Amino acid sequence: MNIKISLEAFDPMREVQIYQHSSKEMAGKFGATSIFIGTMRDFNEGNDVIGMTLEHYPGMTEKQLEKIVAEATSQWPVLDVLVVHRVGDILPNEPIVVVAVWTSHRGNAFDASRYIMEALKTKAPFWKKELLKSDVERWLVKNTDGYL
Amino acid sequence: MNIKISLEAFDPMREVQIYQHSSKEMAGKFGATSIFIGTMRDFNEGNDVIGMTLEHYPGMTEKQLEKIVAEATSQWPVLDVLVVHRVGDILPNEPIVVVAVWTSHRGNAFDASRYIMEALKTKAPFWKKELLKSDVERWLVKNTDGYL
Amino acid sequence: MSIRVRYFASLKESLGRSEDNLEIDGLATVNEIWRYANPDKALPDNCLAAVNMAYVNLIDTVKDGDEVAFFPPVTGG
Amino acid sequence: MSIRVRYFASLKESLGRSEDNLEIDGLATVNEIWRYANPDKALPDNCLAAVNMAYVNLIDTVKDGDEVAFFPPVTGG
Repeated sequence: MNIKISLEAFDPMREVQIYQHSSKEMAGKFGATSIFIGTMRDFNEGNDVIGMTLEHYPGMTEKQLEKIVAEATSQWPVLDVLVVHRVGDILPNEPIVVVAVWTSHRGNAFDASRYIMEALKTKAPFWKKELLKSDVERWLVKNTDGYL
Repeated sequence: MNIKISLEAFDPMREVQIYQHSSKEMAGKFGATSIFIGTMRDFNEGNDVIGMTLEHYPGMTEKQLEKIVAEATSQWPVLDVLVVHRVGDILPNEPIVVVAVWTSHRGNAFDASRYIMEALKTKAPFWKKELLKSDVERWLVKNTDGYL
Repeated sequence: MSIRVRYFASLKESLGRSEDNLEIDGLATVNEIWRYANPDKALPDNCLAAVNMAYVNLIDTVKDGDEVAFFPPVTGG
Repeated sequence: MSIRVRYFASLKESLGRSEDNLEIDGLATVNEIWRYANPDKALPDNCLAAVNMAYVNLIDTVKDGDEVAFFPPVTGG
């Protein structure tokens, strides 16, 4: 399991690949990998967005992410998990988060990765402030429910 | 949308990345990417597996995959889809399939990618023959249900 | 009418051939095409059938020039 | 007891500060910690609270040395 908070732009596929290669025990054992990537869009709620600042609570964020991953691995037979989440100033089209889950069978990979994403969205202390094209800054108020 | 049958080993993350970069219209529009990768394991049903041959029905396979992707895009608001499926002789730890779905919102990415994977498993004409360590060849009889 | 019949995977191996080219008179269902091509062997219960690369039922009829395929349950992905 | 109080995101901006260091006597709930630190301002309805980086209810009590945090609903991912 690996959980990373990244102050810099990162390449989600590269992170997943490097992590997968580094895990010798997984080789030959995983049949399924489910990867979710959240990327910054250039629009939201009808407005053009030109930038975003992601604030977090150092320490608590990692702790909550570890708890979420532990909940997932206790619910589903999971071989490994990688979570990388960006913080700081972000531009449209840059990745915000990647969650990768390796399992033997596909159902568990889908279930666990979705669980981790939903829990991250509702419990991990991150806050987004958007900078609109109109030069207005606005804090996001609430995440939408991803199961609906 | 792109559907590819690959006779050669392929790098799923690279395929996804190249496809994403090639799609100029998507830039800034997708907030969610759900990627599923199926990889060959070195064991199955209690046996050590040292190789696999994947047969398909050229023409029908592509046609069924196109139909499945069209069903997914009519059910969920999807920006783009990439499906790459390997055929021929495969070794453990090599990728068999990648399904990538780009959407604005995450729920649709998860739903559509899972739908495509399940439909692919039950409808796309591919057949696996395993070569066991004991030198026995065995055709897989049935895929498991990935929603269970 | 001319019908091309194709077999895949374990069915192909157990029949020992990958296709038949039939010339038959009048209408025929997919089921009948199997019996023409394999008079001594019942179509295995779980086998699927396609006509011109689309799934069909065994009672569907085929027409001149059709490609009929028989194969076991699919196991891709 | 000594309590470090931290604020995040829009709550931090609206208060104009990111933390308080309180010295108070006796027991206190999370709710009371807020009132000590912000006597003139009600805690916004939807705000969340954590003690030592774990989520808590406003009626939970805090102890000497605890770090209490208040913040709006999270919007990561």
